[in-house]
This record gives sequence, C-alpha cells and structure tokens, in this order.
Amino acid sequence: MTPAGSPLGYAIIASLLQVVLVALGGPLLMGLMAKVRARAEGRVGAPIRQPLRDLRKLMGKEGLRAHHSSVVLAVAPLVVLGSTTLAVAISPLVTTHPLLSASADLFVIVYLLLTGSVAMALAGLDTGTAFGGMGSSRAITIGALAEPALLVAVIALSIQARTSNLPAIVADTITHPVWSSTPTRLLALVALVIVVIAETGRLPVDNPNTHLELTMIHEAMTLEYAGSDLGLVTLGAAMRLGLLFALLMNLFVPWGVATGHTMLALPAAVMFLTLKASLLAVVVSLIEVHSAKLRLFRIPELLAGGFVLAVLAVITQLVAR
Amino acid sequence: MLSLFALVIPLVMGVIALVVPWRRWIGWGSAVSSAGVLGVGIALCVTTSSHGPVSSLHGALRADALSSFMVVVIGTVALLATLQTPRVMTQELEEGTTTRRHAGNYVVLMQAFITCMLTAVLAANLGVLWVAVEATTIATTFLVSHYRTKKAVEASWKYVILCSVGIALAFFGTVLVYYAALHSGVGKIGAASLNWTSLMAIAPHLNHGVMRLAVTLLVLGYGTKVGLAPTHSWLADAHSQAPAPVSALMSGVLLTVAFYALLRFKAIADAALGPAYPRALFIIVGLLSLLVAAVLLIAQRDYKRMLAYSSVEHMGLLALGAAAGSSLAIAAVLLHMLGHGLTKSTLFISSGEIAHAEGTTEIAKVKALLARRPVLGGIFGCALLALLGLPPFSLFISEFTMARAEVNVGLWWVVAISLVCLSVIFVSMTNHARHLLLGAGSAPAVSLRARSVAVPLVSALVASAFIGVSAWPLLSLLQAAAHVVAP
Amino acid sequence: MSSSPTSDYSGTAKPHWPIVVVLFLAGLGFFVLGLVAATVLSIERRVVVASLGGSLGCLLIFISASQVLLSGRTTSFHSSLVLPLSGIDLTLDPLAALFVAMTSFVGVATLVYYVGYARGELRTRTALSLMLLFLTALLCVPVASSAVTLMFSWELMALSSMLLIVVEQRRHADARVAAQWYGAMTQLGAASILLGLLLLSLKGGQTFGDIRSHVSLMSPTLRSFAFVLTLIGFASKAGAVPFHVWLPKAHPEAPSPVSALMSSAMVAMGVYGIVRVGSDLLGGGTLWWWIVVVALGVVSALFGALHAVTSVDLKRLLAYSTIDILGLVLIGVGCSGALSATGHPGDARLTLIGALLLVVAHAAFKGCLFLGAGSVERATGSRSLEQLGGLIRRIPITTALFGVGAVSIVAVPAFSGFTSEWLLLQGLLHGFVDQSSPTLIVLLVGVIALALTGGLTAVAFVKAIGVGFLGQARSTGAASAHEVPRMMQLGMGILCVPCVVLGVAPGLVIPLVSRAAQVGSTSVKARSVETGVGLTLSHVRGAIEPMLLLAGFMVFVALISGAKSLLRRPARTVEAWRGGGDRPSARMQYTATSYAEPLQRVFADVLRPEIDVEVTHAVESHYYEQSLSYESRVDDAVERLAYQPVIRTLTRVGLAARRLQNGSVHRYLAFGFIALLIVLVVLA
Amino acid sequence: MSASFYVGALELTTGAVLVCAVMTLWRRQVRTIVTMLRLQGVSLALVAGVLAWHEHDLGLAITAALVLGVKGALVPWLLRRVIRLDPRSRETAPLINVPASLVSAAFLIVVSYVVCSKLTALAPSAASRLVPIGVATVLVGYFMLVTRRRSVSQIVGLLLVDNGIALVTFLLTAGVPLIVELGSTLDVLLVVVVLQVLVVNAGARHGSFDLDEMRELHD
Repeated sequence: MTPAGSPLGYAIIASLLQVVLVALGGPLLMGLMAKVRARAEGRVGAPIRQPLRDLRKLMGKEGLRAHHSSVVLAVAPLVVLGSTTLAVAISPLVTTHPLLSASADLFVIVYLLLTGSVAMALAGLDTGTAFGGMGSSRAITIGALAEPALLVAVIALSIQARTSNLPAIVADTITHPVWSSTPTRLLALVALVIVVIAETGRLPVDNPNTHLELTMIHEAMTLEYAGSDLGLVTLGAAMRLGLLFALLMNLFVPWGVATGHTMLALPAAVMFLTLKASLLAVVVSLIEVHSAKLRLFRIPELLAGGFVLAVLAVITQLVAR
Repeated sequence: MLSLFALVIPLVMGVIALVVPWRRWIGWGSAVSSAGVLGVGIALCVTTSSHGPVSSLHGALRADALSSFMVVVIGTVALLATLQTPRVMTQELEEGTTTRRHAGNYVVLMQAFITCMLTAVLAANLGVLWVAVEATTIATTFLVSHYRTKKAVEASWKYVILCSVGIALAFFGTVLVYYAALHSGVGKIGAASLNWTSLMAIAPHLNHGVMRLAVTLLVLGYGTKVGLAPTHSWLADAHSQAPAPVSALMSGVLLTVAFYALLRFKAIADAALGPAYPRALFIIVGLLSLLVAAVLLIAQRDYKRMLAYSSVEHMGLLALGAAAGSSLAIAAVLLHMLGHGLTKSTLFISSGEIAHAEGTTEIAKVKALLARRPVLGGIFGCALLALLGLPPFSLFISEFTMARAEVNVGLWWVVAISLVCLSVIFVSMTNHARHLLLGAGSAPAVSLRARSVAVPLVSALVASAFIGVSAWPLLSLLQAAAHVVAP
Repeated sequence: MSSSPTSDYSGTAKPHWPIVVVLFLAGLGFFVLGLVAATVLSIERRVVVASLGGSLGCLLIFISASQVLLSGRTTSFHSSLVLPLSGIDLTLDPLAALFVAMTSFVGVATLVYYVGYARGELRTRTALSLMLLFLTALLCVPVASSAVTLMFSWELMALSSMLLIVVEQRRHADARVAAQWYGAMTQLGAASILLGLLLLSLKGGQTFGDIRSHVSLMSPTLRSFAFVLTLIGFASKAGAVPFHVWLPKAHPEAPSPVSALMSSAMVAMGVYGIVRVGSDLLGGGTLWWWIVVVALGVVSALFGALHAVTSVDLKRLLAYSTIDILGLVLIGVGCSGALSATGHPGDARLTLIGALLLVVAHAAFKGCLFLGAGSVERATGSRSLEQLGGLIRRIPITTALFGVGAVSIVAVPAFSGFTSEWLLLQGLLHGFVDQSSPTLIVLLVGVIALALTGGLTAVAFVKAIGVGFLGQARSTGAASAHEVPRMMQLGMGILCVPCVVLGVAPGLVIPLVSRAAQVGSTSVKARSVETGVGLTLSHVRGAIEPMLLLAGFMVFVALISGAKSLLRRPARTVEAWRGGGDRPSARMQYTATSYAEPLQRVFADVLRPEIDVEVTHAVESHYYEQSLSYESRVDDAVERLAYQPVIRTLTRVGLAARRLQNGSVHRYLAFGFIALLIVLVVLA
Repeated sequence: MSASFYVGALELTTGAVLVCAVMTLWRRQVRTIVTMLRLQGVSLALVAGVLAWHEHDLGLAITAALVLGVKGALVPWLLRRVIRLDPRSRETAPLINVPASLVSAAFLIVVSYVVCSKLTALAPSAASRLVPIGVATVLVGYFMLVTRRRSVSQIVGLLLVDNGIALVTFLLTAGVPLIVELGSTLDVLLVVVVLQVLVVNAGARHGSFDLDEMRELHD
C-alpha cells in the first residue's frame, strides 16, 4: 500500500492536526507526568497545563544573548523546533497518510531527531561557558549511544513489514495480528522504551526538574537561553517527547490510527492517540518515581542494554522466518 | 671491425695517458673516449639488429645483440663516470690529495678497466671472457686504493683476494665446461670448443655430472664478481673506499658485466641440463643475496656501504630474473642492468660529492641535505627513489617485468619472498634517506661546482625516467638481445 | 584507441579516436602544459598558471568521464610503446569513469584552493610539479586496465603524494616521520597488490581483459589467494584497520590541498581496487572473501569513529573520520559482494550503489573539510582544537563552508552524507528481507556498525565545530584570525556544491552511479531504484524526497520565526551566566579533550588512553594540592601493539646481522669456502 | 716413453703438488712455505711437461715452460721481496692450529676424492684419475686463505688455489687453449704483483701491513 496516493487536502489537514496535537499534547504530557509523579510522592503537584502556561509566559519575555555567542545560538531553537515539527508532521501519528508520508522513512525521522540534538549541542558550546559545554558533551554522548539502539530497534520492525517507511510499518502492524512475532516486538519495545527515556531526558538518565549543576544534562545545555528562545527550546523538547511517545505507542499498539482517507476517522484517532500517549506517560512517570538518577557513567550500560535488546530483536526476527 | 674499434678507443686513450703526463684535457679525453665507446655501441646495436652477429679479429671478437647492448651499457655508465674525471682530478690536485702521476695513472687504469670490460663482453671465447673479467680486478685494484689511505688499502686487499679466489673458481668451472665439451662425442673442435657459439651448438651433448659441477662453480665464482651472496663481502668495502666515479663504474657496470658472463653460461647450462637445475641455483643465490642485503641495510650506518648493499640486492634481483629465464625475463634483466647502471652511478657520484662536502660517509653525521645542498640532495634523493624501484624510473618497469616473468614460470613464491625483502629494504633505505636528506637547515649559496656535477647526473635520471616510461628505441634491441640467451 | 568492444592497436594502425579519448588526452595535455609553465614561469605567475592548466585538464577529463557515465560506453586504449616490455592499457568504463569524474572534480577544487593556499615551499617548481603529477596519477589509476599500468600509476600516486608530504618538511618535523610511515605502508601494500595481480595473470596476459577471460581456469585457492593479497594492499590504501597506521599520520602532516586530495580521491582508489579486482576481474568470488571485507569495514568504522571523537588535532580528527567513513564503504562493498556471491545480484547492486555514492559524497565533504582545516590553520596558525575557538565571528565564510561539510558527514537529511548512508542501509535491509543464510550475520553486523558510527561521527563533528569555531578564542592566534583569500573560499565552495546537490537531488546522480555499479554482471538491474528528484525503492518500500523535506523544514522554520518576530521582543546582549564566579574567560570553556571525555571513558577498553595525573601537594598538608596536572593521550593502540614489535624485531635483526660483516677478510673467505664445500658435498 | 713410466712420472709429480700444498699448511716458517710453493710450481711444470711429452703437444710444452718460469721462479721471487720488507711475516699465525689444519686437509682430500668420481667417469684415463689431487690442492689452498693471518700466507693460499686449478686443467683437458693459458698465467702474475705492491706501499706509508689490523671496514 503506497501512502503516496492519498489526497493532498486530507494529508495537509492530517499533518496540521498532528502538529497542533503534539505542540499542545507534548507540554501537557510533561505536565501529566509531573502530576502523576507528584501524586505518587504524596504531593498535590502543579496542574497538568502548567507547562503550557510556562511556555506562554516565556514567549512573552525578552530574549537574552550572551556575549561571545554567535548566530548558532539564535538559529538552534529554530532548527530544533523546525526539524521536530517536520518529523511530527510526516510521522504516522493519527493517520498513516500524513503529508509527505512517502518520505517518512524511519531513517529520516531518526536523523531529523539527531539534527535537533546536534543543533542543541552546538548551541550549548556557542556561549563558551563551562556549563554549556558540559551539558552539550553529556547530551551528545547519550544521544550518540541511544541512536544505534533506536535505529536497530526500528529496523527489527521494518524487516517484518518489508518496508522502512514508518506509516507503512504502522499500517502493516494494523493489518497483521499483533501476536505474529511477539518476541521481536517485545524486545524492540523494551529497547525503544529505554531509548525514548534517554532521548527525552527522563529519569533515570536525566532529571528534568533538577538544577543541580553537576548532574544536569539538558538543562545545562540550555542554561544560556532566556525568554522566547527558551520557550522555543522547551517547546521543541516537549514536542520531541510527544512525538516519541506517540510513535512508540503506534508502532506497537497501532489501534485507532486512521488508515483510510476519510476525515471522519481523524477525531477518533486523536482520541486513541491521546489515551495511548497518556497511558505511556503515566507508566514512564511511575518508573521515574521508583528509580534514582543514574551516574553519568552508568548510563552507557543502560543504553548498551537497550542496544543489545534491539539487536536481539533483529536476530529473533531473522530466525523466526 | 666495429667491435675492434670499441676496444681500440679506450686502449689508445689509455696509452696516451700513460705517455703524456696529466693535463686537464686528458681528463676530458677520457670522457670523449667513453662517448666514443657509447657511439660504437649504438652503431653495433644497429648493425647487429640488421645484419645479425658480427665477428672480427679472426673470430676472436664476436658481437651479437646481447654484446652490443652490454657495450651500450658500459659506454653509458663510463661516460657518466669519466665526465667527472677532469673535475675530480683537478680538485684533488688542488687539495693535494693526489699527485700528477697518480692522476695520470687514474686515467690509464680507468681506460684499462673499460677496455677489459669491453673485451669481456665482446670476446667470442669464454676463456678470454674469463681472462678479461679477471683483468678487471687487476685494473681496478689501484683505483680502489687511489686515496692510499689505510682503509683504501684494506679495501683493495680484500677486493683482490676475495675476487681472485672467486674468479679462480669460475676458471675451474670454465675448465670443466671445456672438459665436457672435449668429451661431448660430437667430433673434435679443439681450441674453438670454448667459443660460446660452438658450445651452444653441442650443449645438449654435454655430460650432466660435469656440467652440474661446472655451472655451480661458475655461479659461485662469477657470483663473487657480481656481488651475489655468499661471496658478496668485498663489495661494500671496495665501493665505499674507491673514488666515486670508480665506484660508479664498478657498481654500475662491472657487476653486470660479470652477470653477463653468467647469462652466457646459463644459456649453455639450460641447453645441457634443462632449466630446472640452473634455475634452482640462481634462485638460491638470488634470494640469499636479497636476504643478506635486506638484513644488512636495516641498521646500516654508512651511506656508501648502503649503496653497495643495494647493489647486492639488485644483483639478487637479476639472478632471480635470470632464473625465470624466459625471453621476457631476460629482456627485463637487461633493462634492469641499464637502469641500475644509470641510477647507481648517479648515486655513487653524488654520494662522492656529498662525502667530499661533508667530510664523512656516516649517515648519522649528515643531516638536512635537501635544505643545505638542494641540488646535490635533490639528485641523491631522486636517484634513491629510482633505485628503490619507483616509477617513472626504469627500474620499476624492469622489476615489474622480472616479477611477472617469474610468476609466469610458476615462481610466485620466489616473487613473494623477494617482495618481502624488497619491502624491508625500502623501509630501511627510506629511513636512512630521511636522516640524510630531511631536516631543517640553512641553504648555502649553490656553488657552480654543484651545477657542473648536476648536469650529467640529471641527464642520467631523465634518461632513466624516459626508459622507464617508453623504451621504444631499445625495445627491439632488448628483445633481440634476450633471444640470444633465452629460447 | 577504440570504442567498445575493446581491441588492441600496437601504435602503428590508425585508430578511430572517439571524443572521450580526445578529451581525456587533451586533459592530460593540459597537465603537461601546466607542468611546463610551472617550471618556466616566474614564481609570481607559476602557481596560477599551473593551477589553471591543471584545472582545465581536470575539467576536460571530467567531461570525458561524464560522457562515459552518461552513455555507458566503454573506451579503451593500448600502446606497446609506452611502458616497455608490457605496454600501456587504459580503459574508461563506467566504474572507472565514476572515480575519474570524482577525482577530477575534487582536483579542480583543490587546485583553485591551492592558488590561495600556496606559500613558501608550496610555490616551488617541485611542489607544483608533484601536485600535478599526483593528480595525473590519481586520474590514471582507475583508467588503468592492465597490471603494469595499474601498478605504474599506483606507485606514481604513492610516490608523488609521499613527496608532497615532505615538501614543507623543514618546518614540520612530524611530516618526515609521517612520510616515512606512509612510504613504508604504501610500499607494503603495493607489494601485496603486485603479487596478487601477478597471480591473476598466471594463466595468460596481464591485461584486465586477459585476466577476465582466464579467471575461470584458475583454481579457487589461487583466486582466493590473489584476492586476499590485493585486498590487503587496497584496504591499506583505503585506511582499513589494521593497515591504517599511515593515514592518521600522513593526512594531517600533508599540506591541506594534498590532504584533501589524499583523503577524498586517493583513499577512494582502495575501494576502487577492491571492487575492480573482487567483483569485476574475479567475477564475485566466494562468500568468505566478502565477510573479510565486511569485518575490515566494521573494525575500521568503529575504530575510526572512536578515534575521531577523541582526537584533538583537527586534521587528525578528519583523518580518523576518513577511516570511519571508508569503513562504512567497505561494509557496503563487502555486503554487496556477499549478496552477489549468494545469488542476489539485484540487492548486491543496490548496496554497491550506496557504497559508491558514499565514496562520492565522502570525496566532496571530506575534501571540503580538509580544505577548511587548512584555512583554519592558515588563519590561526594552529590546527589543534585546544588552540581554536570563536572562529565563527572571525572567519564566518570559512566556518559556514566547513559547516556544510560537517553537516554532510553527520548525515543531516538533505545533505550528501544522509542520502548515501540511507541508500547503503536500504541495500542491507533488502538483503535482510531476501536472505536466509549466514550472510544475514554479515548484514546484521554491517547495520550495527553503521548505526554505532552514526552517533559517534555526530559527536566528533559537533566537537570539531563547537570547540573549534564556537565559543571564545583559546589562543591569540584564534583571536586574531583573518579570513583566508577568496580562492581558498572558492575551492571549498566548489566542494560544497556536490554536498548539497547529492543531498537535495540525489536522483540526478544515482543513475550515473548505478551505471558505475554495473561491474561484473552488466545485465543485472539494481533492485527497484526509481529516481525522480528523490529516490524510491519498491522492493523493500522506502523513499526519500529530500527536496520536499527541505521545503517542509523551511516552511516550518519560516512559520516559527515569523511567529516569534510577531512577539516583537528583540534579544538583549548580556554577559553569559558566570555561576557566581569571575568574568567567564576562555579558559573556563570545555576543551576538546573534556568534551570527548565521557565517550573516551565508555570506550576506554578499546581506546586505551594514557592518562597521567601529577599532583603536587602543599607543603603544609598532604590534603591540600598546590598544583595538579592532568594529561590524557589516546595513541593508536594498533600501532603500539602490532607494528612497534615488528619494527623492534627488525631492528634487532639488523643490528645482529652486522656481525656478518665484521671486517675480517677471513670470515668473508670462510663464507665462500663453506659455500664451496656445501656445493661439493651436495653434488657428490 | 713407456706407459708405466708415464703413469709413474705423472703420479709422482702430481703427488708432489699435493704434498707441497700440505707442507705449506704444516710449516710455520714463511720462508719455507715460499720454498714449498716454488717446489709446487716446479712440480706443476713437470706435470705439464710429462703430459706434453706423452701427448706430443707443443702448446702444452710451452705452457710447461711458462709455468716453470712464472710459478717456479718469478712468483716466489716476488714473495721473498715481500717477506724481506715485512719482518713480521716471517712466521705464520694460523687461526686454526697446525694439527687441526692437517686433519682438515685430510678431510678436504677425502671430499675431493668423493667429488671427483663424476668428473673421472666421463673420460677415465691415467691423468683424469689424478684429478682429485688437483681439487684437493684447490681446497687446501682455500683453507689456507681462510685460516692464515699473514699477508704472504694469503697470497700463497691464492696461488695454491690457482696451481690446483692449473693441475686439474692439465690432467683433465691437457691444458686450455694457449691464449687462455697465457692470459690466465699473466693474470696470476699480475695479481701477485698487485698484491705485492699493495703490501710494499702500505708498509712504506703506514708502517706495516697487518691483516689483523685491517678490520676497520665493517658494518
């Protein structure tokens, strides 16, 4: 089934829907996770929409640029947000026929995310401060170690579907029984969960709430951002989280994703996706509650585990045939 | 007639130098005589390629394509070496390192040396060939000890003793061939039985047992003069002590003239014994030479000795090429002789200049030649690259072709071993060259002297490169010469 | 010269010379003209004229190669006058044409750059002639179609590049050692190739045509032997671990235009050689050959990527990343061979297209990067990342051009690196889908290596750009850097063009590469590649439309920045946050070493870094430290563990062998006497 | 000449050549060694003479005279001059002591008998049967070169090798063509002259000519 044949109008609307959904849903997911965590720890916690409020506030503030910073510092947020938005727009989130779905190759998505990471890492070094460099170094290290696990895990899925096109993989999963290759899927799932945790900077890899200088990763990198720039960066990170959560769910439990070209299926798909992502968010935040942050040099072991699981997924897939 | 002419030219020049005390023009005269030899050589090539072999002096001298080619090689290298004579001698007289008598003797001996080599390649009789090769030893002894230092005397003593013993064995071998020929059962040919042509004609009837011993002794004996292991030891001493042009001539052609003798005998042995036995013999000495050269070059401390051991290496390569024995291989061997003559003489002459300028031949004491003496260092460096068998110089193409010919007759393992040795040699030599040539240093003004040395040497390198890229004038000659001793 | 079918002329017959030949020879003619001009003209004009001659030559040769790539027609030439005793054989087939076109393109860029770059020794006749000679040899290597022609141009290429490394040796002591290593390794490699090619010509002539027709007569063992021998040589040239030791020494020490040529064109010749011999001359061979190639590739890719991450010298970093990328190429070539050997020619060709495309892309971006490193060195006087920083404000154009190269190598979508790696991965994926044999393991390992190196490459180049060009200047040289001459920028710019074109519109180039990948089996079509502007694969479905992606990205960026500018909140410039301390100084920045430290620690077992910590304690108490010095160095473990022992052993042998020649005439005589006795006894 | 006398004379003279060779190894006095060499030269000339008589070969007779002149008179005379100039070389200084040398010589003689069986087989005759003696002389000479330290001993060793080969030549082929014979004899003479000049000049210039000191040229 070639997704390219879908009507343009439908595709545009579906993509816009996805962008809006993730742009709003990403921060809300963060809020939800904070809320769940707070509740689990016995606190009331901030409202779920707090991240959205923060963003609105940041957008209204004046931006600050450090001395010795260059155009990179200014452009990086645009690149991060732009690449993430593009990935969101073409990924199979609510439908398997979004805009440019033919190019929604798994490598494209992975490398679009990598582009965002690279831009942020450069921005971290741009101001020439110790914290920026530290955060950049750690973030890119984790990114570099997570990337192979991500790639191999998705390849495990794509072998079965005989395609590297993400919408097609999702569609394939819908049409095939879920239990058709359970070991592969299970292994790949665990691998991807680890990768997603690492990529989105959640515990035990990174603590999104910390501002303790020596342990922070993502926050250190963005330390020199303020105002609207910080808003863009934060939004980018949130959308990245939303995208990864949504993709993860769609790859394994693709129920509810619209496969046809009818607009009517979209609202239901949005519902399903919201539910699935929220569920994952709850699970992840529960994991966070029960885990302490790993030492930086323990993280590679975690990611190596993820990588090995991904490789095993490929092997079981190949052996199972 | 032409071949006689080739002998007469240096002979006359030698006599003149003997009679007339040293003048600068005598030095130039020796160069002119070498040029004459080269000219005659070329004429011989033309003649032999159109009319076949020519004989003169009642058949005592016989020039076929192979001999003519050798005359060209001798002429070329002799020209390079003798062109240095006026300059070197004038300079030595100025510095008082030599006397006018010795300068005159130098020219006489050089001419005698050249005459002997020419006789060796033009002689129809293998006995005469032997006499001529032995005579080269005598002619060069005092050239080696020209500087009359203790070391020079030591070098020439070793040279004479070792070479004489070696060459005596070659005589033994020649006698045995003669014996086999006398009792070949193909009628009595008497005194002519040491003529190469008659020997080739009766070769299949020669007694195997005798021929085996004979060819082995010949390889061992002439091998001494060629510089093949295990009797190569004189080479480094003699070459490092002799005046540079003499080393050039010795290393450049004397070794190959001796190898020429081996080629002639190998042709007979191939016909008499079949190719297997001579091939095994040549492979053993060839590989041994390569191995010895390789291990001795690794930790070499003297750049003239380094060049000498590189001669051992190249002679080893020639032996391996001859072992292959096909006409392609022999053509490559001959091309290699020419290329080696050009390159090695360039190297020895330039290293002589370096030694003179620096006052030492130790590698460790000479540094940054390229920076301090760009012309000399440049020539030395280029020639070294040529010697290592890098294109576009002709040694590349000849080494390649020899290897190809060896593989074609199934000797790929020989090629493999020799490539390993060559690689070790390459690394060692470039390592020494790095110490000699590279480094920071202030460049002194280029002296005029350097330029006058440079012109012939650069021409030699250009010639080598030209031959390496396109040897069209030589191509048919090489093939004709190769066919003389190869099927 | 003749058009295909190939036929031989021995120089006397009046051949028909197609336009391709005329162009090629005219191109070589321009090289000669440039050479002559360089030797004749005054020092002011010499560089420009030589470069102009060379560039024109490259251009003509580029056209002739493109002509072959477009038409797919093979042209060949034979003359027995050149190269005595064997004769020269040149054949311009699509595979050769791809490498020729690539080389000539890079050649133009480097020559243009050279005009701005050349100073001191680089303006001498020697340097100019060597540069032109190097280019000529590079262009002749892929065209050579006989053992002798190949070896001749191969050695010429090695020689000229080796000498180019030492051109500036007076000021760079390291260059001497580097050249020595390079010379030694290239010689060993050449010896290996030579023996391999000679073994191939065992059954007949030494031209490639003869070898192809005789190869079926050879025993499988012999074929394997020949393949392994040539593989060692070619892999060494391609920088494959463990034969790579010369590369991280030679590339940094060479003058930058030379490094660029070496890294983009010369190293690629190793890949060319493997494809030519393995797939073309030997017709594919058996599976294990290609498993070896993949193994070499995997080790190289990981080793190169890791060392690139930890390198502090910018050019050394680039050199190791060359090992990395070429390792990926070898994985592609090896997997292609494996697929072909197990009966999947279509998949094999797809993978080979990916590998060759990566070679081409690498030529463009690595050439650009090396030229950029040269510009940085020229502008700041240093190439150590620890001495750089803040260059984006001092030399913005160079930084931007370097950035394009870096972005390409990191495989950001819509740049050349991404397209080629995507295609390579797709080829492997096709293999997964179709295979059901041990090949799967090979493919799997290939995919894993590709995945692992992707991230590491990103780290290396984020480090290069972030530490080298962003932040604050770490030395006075970097602080007072000035933009380099226009010609140097132009040279880099020329190479940026293919970086972008290959990324945005790969469909324009893929058909040509596809033709070049037609080695061995001409009838086989690559699996399902359809090209528009982008690429579509139909067997294992996958497609990229980089132009549309780029457009989409632009639209989103425009929208976001538009929305942001609606807020009308211009940014204010302030001091960076000082964390309560002093004014942030350049010394407080993360250094290149510290940036790579986490990864160095993760892979410490492979990299084996040497860390020296020196603590000077205060006099008063042991618990107070007066000063602390920390030094971390990552040497090449392969060199230390595999090469140094060999060198030590050889040296020991050499020293021991001196005793053979101890000066005693009696000993020398004894050698002969013993030989005589042995001979007599054996013969008796 | 009767056949038995011919054989006897041949055996006697040939044997004398080898005996002289072994004697050179035995004796320490250089002067005696040179005398032995002279005797050997004379014996060699006698061998040639006997053969020439037997074969009625004029060329060989001339050769015999030549050998007598050069090897029996001229060369020993040259060597005496060397000894006179270099008092240190009055007595030999063997690297291997005399008894061991003699044992080695015996071994070398055995080797040469083994080796020569193939040579004799081609054309068995009274003369060719004696070839091993020639070969043994060559080997003994070579052995002397390797193991004797004085310059004169080395020259003598070289001459022994040469005489041995000459003996083989006479016995196997009744001499080589005259031109070659002339050339080779002249060469031998010249080599001795050259060596003598070297020793004499070096002695005059550097005080002495000691082979033990001549080990400056080495790697």
